[in-house]
Amino acid sequence: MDLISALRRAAFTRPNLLLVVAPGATGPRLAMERFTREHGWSLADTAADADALVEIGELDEPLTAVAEVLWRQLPRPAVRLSLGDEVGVGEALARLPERLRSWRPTDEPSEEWPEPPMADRAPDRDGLRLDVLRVPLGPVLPYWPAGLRLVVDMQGDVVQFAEVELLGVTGRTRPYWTGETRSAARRLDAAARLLGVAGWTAMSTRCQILRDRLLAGGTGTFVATEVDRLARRVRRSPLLGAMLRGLAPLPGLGDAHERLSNWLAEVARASTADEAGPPVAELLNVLPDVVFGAELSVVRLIVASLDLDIAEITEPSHGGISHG
Amino acid sequence: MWEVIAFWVLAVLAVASGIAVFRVDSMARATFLLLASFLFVAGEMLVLELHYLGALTVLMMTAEMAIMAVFMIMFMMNPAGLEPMEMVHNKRGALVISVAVFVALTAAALVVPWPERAAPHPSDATHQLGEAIMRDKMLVMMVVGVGLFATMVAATLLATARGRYGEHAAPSRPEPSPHAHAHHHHAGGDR
Amino acid sequence: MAEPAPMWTVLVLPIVLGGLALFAASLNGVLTAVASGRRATLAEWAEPLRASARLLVRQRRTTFRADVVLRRVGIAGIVVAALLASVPTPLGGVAVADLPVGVVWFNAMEILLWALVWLTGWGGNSAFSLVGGYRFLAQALAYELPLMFALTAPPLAADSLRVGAIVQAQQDVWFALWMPLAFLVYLIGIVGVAFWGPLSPPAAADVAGGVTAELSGADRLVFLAGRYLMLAAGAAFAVPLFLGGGQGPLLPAWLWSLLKMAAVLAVLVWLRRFSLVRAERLMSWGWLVLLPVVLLQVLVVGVVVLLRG
Amino acid sequence: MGWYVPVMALAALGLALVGATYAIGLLVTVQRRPLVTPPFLAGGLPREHAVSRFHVRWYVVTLLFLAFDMEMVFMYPWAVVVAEVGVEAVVEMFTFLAVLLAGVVYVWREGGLRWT
Repeated sequence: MDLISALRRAAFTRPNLLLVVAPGATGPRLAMERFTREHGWSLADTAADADALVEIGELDEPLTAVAEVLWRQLPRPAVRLSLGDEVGVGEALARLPERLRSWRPTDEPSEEWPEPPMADRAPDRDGLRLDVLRVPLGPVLPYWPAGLRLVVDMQGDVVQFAEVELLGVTGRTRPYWTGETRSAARRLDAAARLLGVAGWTAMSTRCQILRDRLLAGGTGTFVATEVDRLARRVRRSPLLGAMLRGLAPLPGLGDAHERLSNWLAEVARASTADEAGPPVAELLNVLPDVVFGAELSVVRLIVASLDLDIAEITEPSHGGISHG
Repeated sequence: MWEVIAFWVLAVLAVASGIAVFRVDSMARATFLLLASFLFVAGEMLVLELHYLGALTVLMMTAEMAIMAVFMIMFMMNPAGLEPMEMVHNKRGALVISVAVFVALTAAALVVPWPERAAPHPSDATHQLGEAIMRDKMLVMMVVGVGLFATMVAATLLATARGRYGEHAAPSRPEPSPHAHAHHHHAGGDR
Repeated sequence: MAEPAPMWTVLVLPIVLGGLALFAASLNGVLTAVASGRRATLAEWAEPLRASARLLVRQRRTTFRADVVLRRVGIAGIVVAALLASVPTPLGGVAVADLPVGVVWFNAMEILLWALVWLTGWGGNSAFSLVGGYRFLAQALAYELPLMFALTAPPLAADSLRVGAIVQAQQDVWFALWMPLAFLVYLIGIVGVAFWGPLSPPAAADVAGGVTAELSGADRLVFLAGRYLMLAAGAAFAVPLFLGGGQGPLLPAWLWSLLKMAAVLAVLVWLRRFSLVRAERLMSWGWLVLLPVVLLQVLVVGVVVLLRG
Repeated sequence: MGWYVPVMALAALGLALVGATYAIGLLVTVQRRPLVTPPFLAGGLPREHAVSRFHVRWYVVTLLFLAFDMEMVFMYPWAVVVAEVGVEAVVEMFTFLAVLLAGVVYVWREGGLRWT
């Protein structure tokens, strides 16, 4: 029995976390990413691999519903916690392993879930009528913008229709990325996400580290030279080029590869334009058209390459925009 | 002794999983039961020391059944068998025909007076096979090569709608959200 | 012709292959730690053991109307396929069975993953894991033929499909030195078989872990172990095929084999530092670059064999 | 048959190891009853069962693969007799392969390797 309890103790020294992030709650998210990175914890890709559901920022009703669904999908033992601001993050997380260890099974009844029907069909690009899956991308996916849900219709892994839903925008939502330092950090955050989706995790982590240094008031020149090195490696990688070139070219913004290069170049030059590119509402408007006919992995790359900060949409009336 | 036991166990498993192909509702299960049947047959070949043919059967059949599963699931209704449905049409007729064929083939295999082996067991059957392909069966191989080329070209011609003219030859984008209503009635027209 | 080795080799194989797989997982953990700015402590090297304990302790999970049978066949099958693929791989001079068609046997066992990975993805009745399973097949269509042709190059030079004979044919010079393209394409193929590094889209984060999206507890542990075992089996088979097997000065042959296997495996693990390859690009590269390149290599080997003979 | 006795023993051992992992899991887990849940959909619930007709766009490549794959039937036996048969073996095989490669080029020109 001692062996078993030792095993259970060791099991939860490094929990995996699944995050539900409210738009604009970027401060606590960054604090949390930093904590997990420094302590060797991981962010889970899926509910099946998560020990804890972490709600970050103030969740409105739709986001709370999302958290409810996910909470019931986490295998046990599981812990749920919510983080309001960056101050208490380290403390709350440090208590997590102990909370997981002291978890005891309760006699909760088996969950009742509604049974969905079989898929229905829709016309296809090749002139056939084929089964369609309606799949929500977001709000809880790795490297996904907070508060965005892109509902797509897929035939196979090709997207045939997409519509945007926004979650978590309330009257109190404020954009986080304001001011010069944060604007620069924002570029690195976006680069980290795009590189993460592209599967270059080491480089993605590097961007996060530099982002956190910048925000912590790191000396500009050091970060700038580091970013410059990173930018050159990113630009020269043929594999990444093959992955990103030609994706979602937009007037004035270039394709996904150019956007990534530009973000990094801006930080390296330490000259981030405060108003970068078109407002997020405009990008969300074109998003369904841009992803039409794309394969799922391409859709993920396109979304990450647009650096969508939903918190910039401050009127909650936008909550239901959708496009055909 | 052990050879005989292994032979019979594999034989029974091969036939049993072959029958099971027709007893399941799910296309995925049916396809991979068929693969299981082929793998047991490959096992038979290995028991008979036909090393190359045995390994080759695994090699070919696995890839082919995986591809077959792709096609079965792409085109057949209800591929996971989640809704009860009848897989076989004209059940009685099919049963009679398949049993008759099975009996006929088995009878033929048992009744035909197979010739005694004249030559000694080859030390390396693979080597022998290579010699055959490269020497007196060369013509066969060349014909197969041209046949495969024809297959590639014909299959591509039949299967691609767009061809080299790219997007211009492709059917245009379907009307947005034609299924916003379709989602409510989930029994399709031809179910 | 050689006889099957004694039965104790059957017990040794899982230990050696398991050890290599654990080494791969540890190295992967340490690389992650270093990239995150942490130090490569002993705890980081032991991380896979702790992660395994975590998975064993956690509750298992099954999705609504999942095809549990098929999913379980897929998960368990990968472990078995990886072990069986290593049957002809010699450690020093001893393999579990130096089969007369050892190279074809390896090929037949690694191709089982076509079925097994897809079944794991299909069994979950989940959109993301389904997409992961299909991605594996799409990739396999691109790398499998080049891999098969790469596998024929060493037998062509050794006049035999038996792995023992292939090792012997490398007494003067390793095949990796004069058929480098076949070696390279073989390694790319193995990365594909184990859906690792640049070829890991079937289990990538962009689809919430793809085939692994619904796995937790022991299911997830067995699946991930199978993937590392397959990577290890591929790395190990490269040693008799291209790197002269157990040949080397001073050290005993089995130790040379082990060192070479670990070295190849380390290179494969290190490939995680590259970004992913999109399936569509891989399809073009596989058919228009890898395939002609490896065929050219086989032609060169064929000509050398003729000149030599 | 003698060759495959250790092979079968190894397969059995592999299955036993997998079984042992599950057994240990049962022993040490904090919750034996598996969780039954809808699939993970980024926080949403499924609108339909995922196991529907999955439309792959690379079906043309499967046909190409099947045709080319047949070639492997000849390739392995060929590899072991080249030294013996001589020049004609190499010439014949690579003529054969050239024909097949022409097929690949044709499929590529027809756009069969793209799917979006």
